Amino acid sequence: MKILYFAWIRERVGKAEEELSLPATVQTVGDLVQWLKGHGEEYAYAFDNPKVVRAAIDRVHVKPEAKLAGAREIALFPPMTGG
Amino acid sequence: MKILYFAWIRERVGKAEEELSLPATVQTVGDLVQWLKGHGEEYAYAFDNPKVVRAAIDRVHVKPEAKLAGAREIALFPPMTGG
Amino acid sequence: MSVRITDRAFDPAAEAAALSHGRTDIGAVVAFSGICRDSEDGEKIASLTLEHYPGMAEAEIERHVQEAEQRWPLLGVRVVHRVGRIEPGETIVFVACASKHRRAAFEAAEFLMDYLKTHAPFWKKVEAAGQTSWVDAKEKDDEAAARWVRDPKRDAAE
Amino acid sequence: MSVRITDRAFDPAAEAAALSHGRTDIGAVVAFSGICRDSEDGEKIASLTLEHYPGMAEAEIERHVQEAEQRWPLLGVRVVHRVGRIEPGETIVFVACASKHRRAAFEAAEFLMDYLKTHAPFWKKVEAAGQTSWVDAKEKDDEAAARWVRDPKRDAAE
Repeated sequence: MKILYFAWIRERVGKAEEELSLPATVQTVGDLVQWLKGHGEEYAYAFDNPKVVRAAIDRVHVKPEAKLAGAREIALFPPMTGG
Repeated sequence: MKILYFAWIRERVGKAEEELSLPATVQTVGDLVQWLKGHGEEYAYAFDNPKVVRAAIDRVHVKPEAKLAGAREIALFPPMTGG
Repeated sequence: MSVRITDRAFDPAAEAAALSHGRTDIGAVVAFSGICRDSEDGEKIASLTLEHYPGMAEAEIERHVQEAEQRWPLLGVRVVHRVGRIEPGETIVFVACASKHRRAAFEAAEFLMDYLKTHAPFWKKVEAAGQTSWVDAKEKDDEAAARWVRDPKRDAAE
Repeated sequence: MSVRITDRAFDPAAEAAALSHGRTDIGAVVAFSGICRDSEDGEKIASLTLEHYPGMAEAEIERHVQEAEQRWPLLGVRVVHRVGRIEPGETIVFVACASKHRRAAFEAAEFLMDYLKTHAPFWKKVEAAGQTSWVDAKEKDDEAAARWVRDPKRDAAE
């Protein structure tokens, strides 16, 4: 699965994107964030507060309950501050 | 008293401004409009419907009840359509 | 504040640029342009002619700009209003408000436009199908202006 | 509709002019410019750097422009958003909406700005006093965007 990171989540993880093989137990965006949190020190730092993490599946905003099945690209990022 | 007319009130009266000596009974803007209405055929036409006549005394919007005493310049015009 | 009444065509883009040029304290500019359309209710418009009350028109706009400056934290206001003959595609009125944040700039610009429409002494005559006629005041413009009234007693005279 | 993301400085006045140039059906244009200020909460700002999610940023803006076009009778919409390094005085975002009448143009422009702030995938980093830090999302921006929600079920996923 292709995972993208943006802004300070990207900086904390230390990379802009990566390919990850997710275990079958990771079914939703919320599951993914929890799983990444236990993936190493930099991930623990990046996903310290899952409540502020926003997500998009295939470039469409989704809630933590959203299923990952069929996704090509998952993006995780902090609240947006454009405009 | 200097009286100014604008837009279709000016066109109906047939002049943009005039000096008029008002009788003592004409105390308010409403009195003035009623008095002008009886001032001749063109005035009767211009002030046919006093409800749509707007007024300014010395370049400040006023209501029909406004007193004329002390005024230098009275303007009568239809509802504004600028902008 | 800059308030200008002119009988010449003007460039709203240049007016907007002038408002924030060289400034680094402004975070938001809202610029409104009111443009002469070529038709109204399906009827072709050849031109508009705007009449105004010289002296009062400027004073009335300035008074409303001052009220906007009291109600919102503005960093600049620019108003230009055409008079005389105006052809389709030309700008009739331009209002721009600058502020630190966007909400104040949006609200002040809309407030000024609503008040200009109903309180500034301008009158439009339209030339269509070879005939000229005065434009009727719109009730919805009065309603739009009424949204901004804060003190019914103070505004009762307007 | 024209939506553009660029890493170069651009001229908002020219963008506004392009929207109504040669058109005689447009009666109202509302143009918003969001400009990089030189200070925030009393602290001097040296620059902003904007990061975005390429592909999704354009798609998200276009989706909101389409929603605006469904909600208001618009005759043209133009959005430009900067990315990369931006200095004080430069325009970060430009939104212009054209319509026959002013109310639609004002509302659509404010709607688009409120949604851009909270839904378009852009992130601001600020360089001030020699340090860089990511800008926190503002609760009042969420509240501003929430004003426009019509169908809570449809918008629940956003």
